[in-house]
Amino acid sequence: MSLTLFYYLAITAIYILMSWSIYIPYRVGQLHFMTVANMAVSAYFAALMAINFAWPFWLVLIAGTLLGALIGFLVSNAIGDAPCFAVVIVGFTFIYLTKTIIENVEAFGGPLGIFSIPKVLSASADNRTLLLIVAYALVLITGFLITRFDHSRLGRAASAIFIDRDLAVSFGVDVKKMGMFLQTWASAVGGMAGVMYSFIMRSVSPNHFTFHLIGICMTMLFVGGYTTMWGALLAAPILWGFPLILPEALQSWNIVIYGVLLIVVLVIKPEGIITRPMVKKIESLLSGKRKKV
Amino acid sequence: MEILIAQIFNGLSIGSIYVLLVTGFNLLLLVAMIIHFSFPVVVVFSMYISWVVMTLTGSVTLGVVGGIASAIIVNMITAPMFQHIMKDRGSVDINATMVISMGMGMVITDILSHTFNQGFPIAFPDALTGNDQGALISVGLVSISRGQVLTLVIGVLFVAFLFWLLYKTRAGRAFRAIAEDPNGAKLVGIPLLKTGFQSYALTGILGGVTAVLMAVLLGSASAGLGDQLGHKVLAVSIIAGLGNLTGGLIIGLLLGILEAIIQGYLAGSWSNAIAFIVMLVVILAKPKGVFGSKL
Amino acid sequence: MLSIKGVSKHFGGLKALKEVSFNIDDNQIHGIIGPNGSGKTTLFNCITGLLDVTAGNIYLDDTEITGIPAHEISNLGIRRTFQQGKLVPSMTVVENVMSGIFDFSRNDIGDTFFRRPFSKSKKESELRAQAIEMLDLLGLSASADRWASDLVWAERQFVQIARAVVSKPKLLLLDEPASGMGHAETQEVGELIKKIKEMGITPVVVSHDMKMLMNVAEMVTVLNFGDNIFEGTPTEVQKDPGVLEAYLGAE
Amino acid sequence: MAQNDSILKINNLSVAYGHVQALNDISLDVKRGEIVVLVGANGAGKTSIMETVLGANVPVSGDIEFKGMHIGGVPVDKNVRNGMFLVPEGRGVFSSMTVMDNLLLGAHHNLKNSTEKLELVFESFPVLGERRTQVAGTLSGGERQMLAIARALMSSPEMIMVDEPSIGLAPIIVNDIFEILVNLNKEGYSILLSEQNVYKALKIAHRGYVLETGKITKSGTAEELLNDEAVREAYLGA
Repeated sequence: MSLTLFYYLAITAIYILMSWSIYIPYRVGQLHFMTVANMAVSAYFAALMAINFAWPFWLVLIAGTLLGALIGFLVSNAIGDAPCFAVVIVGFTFIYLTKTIIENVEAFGGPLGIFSIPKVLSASADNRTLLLIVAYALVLITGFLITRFDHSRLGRAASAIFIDRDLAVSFGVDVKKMGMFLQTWASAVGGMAGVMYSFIMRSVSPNHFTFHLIGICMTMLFVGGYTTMWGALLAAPILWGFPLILPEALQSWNIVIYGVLLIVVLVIKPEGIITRPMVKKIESLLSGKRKKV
Repeated sequence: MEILIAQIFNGLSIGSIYVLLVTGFNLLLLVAMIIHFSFPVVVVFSMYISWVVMTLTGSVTLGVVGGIASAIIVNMITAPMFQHIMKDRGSVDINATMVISMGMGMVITDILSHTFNQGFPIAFPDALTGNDQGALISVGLVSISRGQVLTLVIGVLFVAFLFWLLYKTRAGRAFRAIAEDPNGAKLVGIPLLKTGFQSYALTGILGGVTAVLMAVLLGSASAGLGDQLGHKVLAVSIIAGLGNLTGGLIIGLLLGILEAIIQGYLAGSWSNAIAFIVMLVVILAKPKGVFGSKL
Repeated sequence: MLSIKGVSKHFGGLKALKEVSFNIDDNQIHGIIGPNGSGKTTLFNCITGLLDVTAGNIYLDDTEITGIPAHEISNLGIRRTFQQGKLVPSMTVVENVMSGIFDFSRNDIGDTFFRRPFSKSKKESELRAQAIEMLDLLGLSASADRWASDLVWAERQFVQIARAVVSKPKLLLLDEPASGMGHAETQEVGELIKKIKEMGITPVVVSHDMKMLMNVAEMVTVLNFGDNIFEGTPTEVQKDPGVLEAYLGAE
Repeated sequence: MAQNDSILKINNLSVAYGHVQALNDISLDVKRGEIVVLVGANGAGKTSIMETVLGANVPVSGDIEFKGMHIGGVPVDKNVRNGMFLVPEGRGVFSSMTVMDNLLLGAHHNLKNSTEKLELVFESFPVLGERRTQVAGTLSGGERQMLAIARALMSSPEMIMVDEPSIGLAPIIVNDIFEILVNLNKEGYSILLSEQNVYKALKIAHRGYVLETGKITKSGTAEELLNDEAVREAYLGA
């Protein structure tokens, strides 16, 4: 496998996870950019543990995910039922805070970051294959859990909160608990993505976790369609991939292209490319075929 | 002690920039009902245009005019986009305007970081900033530059002008009526669309003036400046209470002073983070803002 | 069933409810009427916990429900509908009705997240069956798989009622169930309210459609300016001079 | 002009909000110098008629003539300029703005002579003159209703539409408000009034229309309606 292909596939998986981590709390209408901070924290945590204490990959992965969940849970106690703007600002605060700490504290490598994170397997090719398998297994698991959520009573309750909180409350839904659950889950996914990122890139630096990352993930989510999980899944590989095949001169303009795309989609088709009726139709087509057989 | 006095003065001048930006943000929020998160990015864009005009023509006056004009033009061009998603006001999620505005910010910031000056930070000529003339007042460690005084004076005058416009004129009355009750304003015969466009033009002028003042005060600009200011403006307006003009004024100045004091005593980029932590605490303690939301 | 004792609600200086007291009896259709702005919807919001009362107490059977969180009140068996016909437009009709049942317990986490792949949740199937049954009862089963955003106004109101009834509450608060409906549809709503009562649920109806309300209600409370000025059977209400004064300004 | 004595004429008007039919084939007219009252329960369509005439709603079908001009689909600000004004239900004054600001908003389209108009208004409503610098939110219900009516006068209208002026007001104050309306009518303003306080309204009106779920079920002179059972029925359903 060529290095380019490996990076393309691996980073696509990271973007899918990160877009989903924004999708999950957006089910109740909250833009929880906190997950980018979780990603940074867990990425640095993974790098330090793997280098200084020689923790094995699996342990780091589990601990990094739990670390994300823990931070997310603590914060969600305060903003579980906060309005969207307040959640956005809390996210920004944590990103600034994380960035400032990793830039200024000597132990975290300062502006240059941390290098030479160990491979999981000694042979380069094996290492790459393993990381890809793990990354896509995580995508699969997360996607599976999200589908289960979306097709359950919890998912319906979340949709009701998105439309109107008073409405959801009238069915007996605890809005704060639901927000806390989703934020914690999203932060765990962010942490998971951070650990994977560390091991895939084998280096971490403050410039990796910028506001660009928010912009890219948001574009993937809103262009793909925020009403289902499939939007981000489809948009991530395409949006991340197409700048790579553009002529060299245009490649560096990808953020401009993302921004324009985001605006155009929101103005023309606010619910994004993939909508729930579309998914339903495909599902019924598939199950129809199964019945015939 | 002298450091403290010097930094308070520094803080007041940077604070008056925050106040101008927050006032523009709040005006758009109140009258046009949009969360124009990237308003400060437009302002930084105008700084760049002003710089381009200055370097091309060598004239400071033309640069100032160009900067102000560009802010008005950008605001007026992007207005229809926001008006489109606000067509049936109320039924549209106000978050959508925030996301669109973020998209706009992404585009402008990236264009700035690619095209002008090959993406390097720009520096404004001394003829504008007056840095070559040295400090205006200098007592011991306290030294106050021409730019600082200019920013503070014009900032205060401009905010005073805005308040006069809002509270004493026909257009301002219409703005306030729409802010309080769009439907009621419609019923007394205030044209919503037209007044909305007026508010875009007004915030455009406000943005242009702010851009020039920032050029004078900071003397330089970089592509990332807009994002940073954007986050701060959103934070200040949330803490003051969304749409609360007087609250924005007070919190904006306080934030400027707080940051300046931290900068006086702590090295590195800590001032940003500490300012945000203070804001975080306030948000968690008072989710509706210190002075109450006007939304 | 429900007793309201001296409930007041003030918004700043505005007194929306002034020491309102009355009882709602078991298995009886209770109507609440009053001129515009007399505090009917405010009263509903106070009962369901969306608003905190300024003074007074509300009891469901013998438990006091003033001050407990709104979602817990709902779980105690008080459900409501909204005047504006709030549905989730991105869900189908049957999903909207299913969302009315939300008794999520710890055991359900396994059932929701950690079932075998491709297996169907037993509880979900049960919920769907209940929802379909409810739609059948209302004659809406043909629309079960339509998107809620495609429904016309009257259908929205019916689906809303189905969503509230499907959880078998003790008390059902209907806020203007016939608003914006034509004559025939309004009559259907009236019939439906009677059917709901037969299911053992106590309906409380706020409506400005007097014909329908007087037809179905067995007991009527009249509110005016936040006071309850009269209570009685529909015939008594129509003859009461105080009520006539409030409504018609008769001298 | 054939109907030069009609200031407002509505023919076969229908209005819908989304899927909801709010008005169905409404025809009515208001003659110059008349008080016409619309009577009907909440939700019968009184407010819809007024907002449609004003231009805040777009009719599905039908025709509205104001002073002989067709005004279906004309925006509110043009209609206000042409000489009509609505005193909205629940008064609709801006409670965070001063009495003075509220009055000037009535004259938003034409601030010429506004000082003279203000003087006239303060003469007829001395209470408002005393409180001109107060914020409207601090006024009592009756004073707010006066402010809303005074604001209408500031726009120099020929026809004033008053939507449910008695809501939430004590009976004595309702009498005051009705007296004000009668006096305005004597000064030459045509008034289209909607009221739930039927009998009081019919006593000051010249003619009336009874509305039930978006349709006119009865019309006639005020006296005819005062003695008609249909009015009672429209309200109490019996």
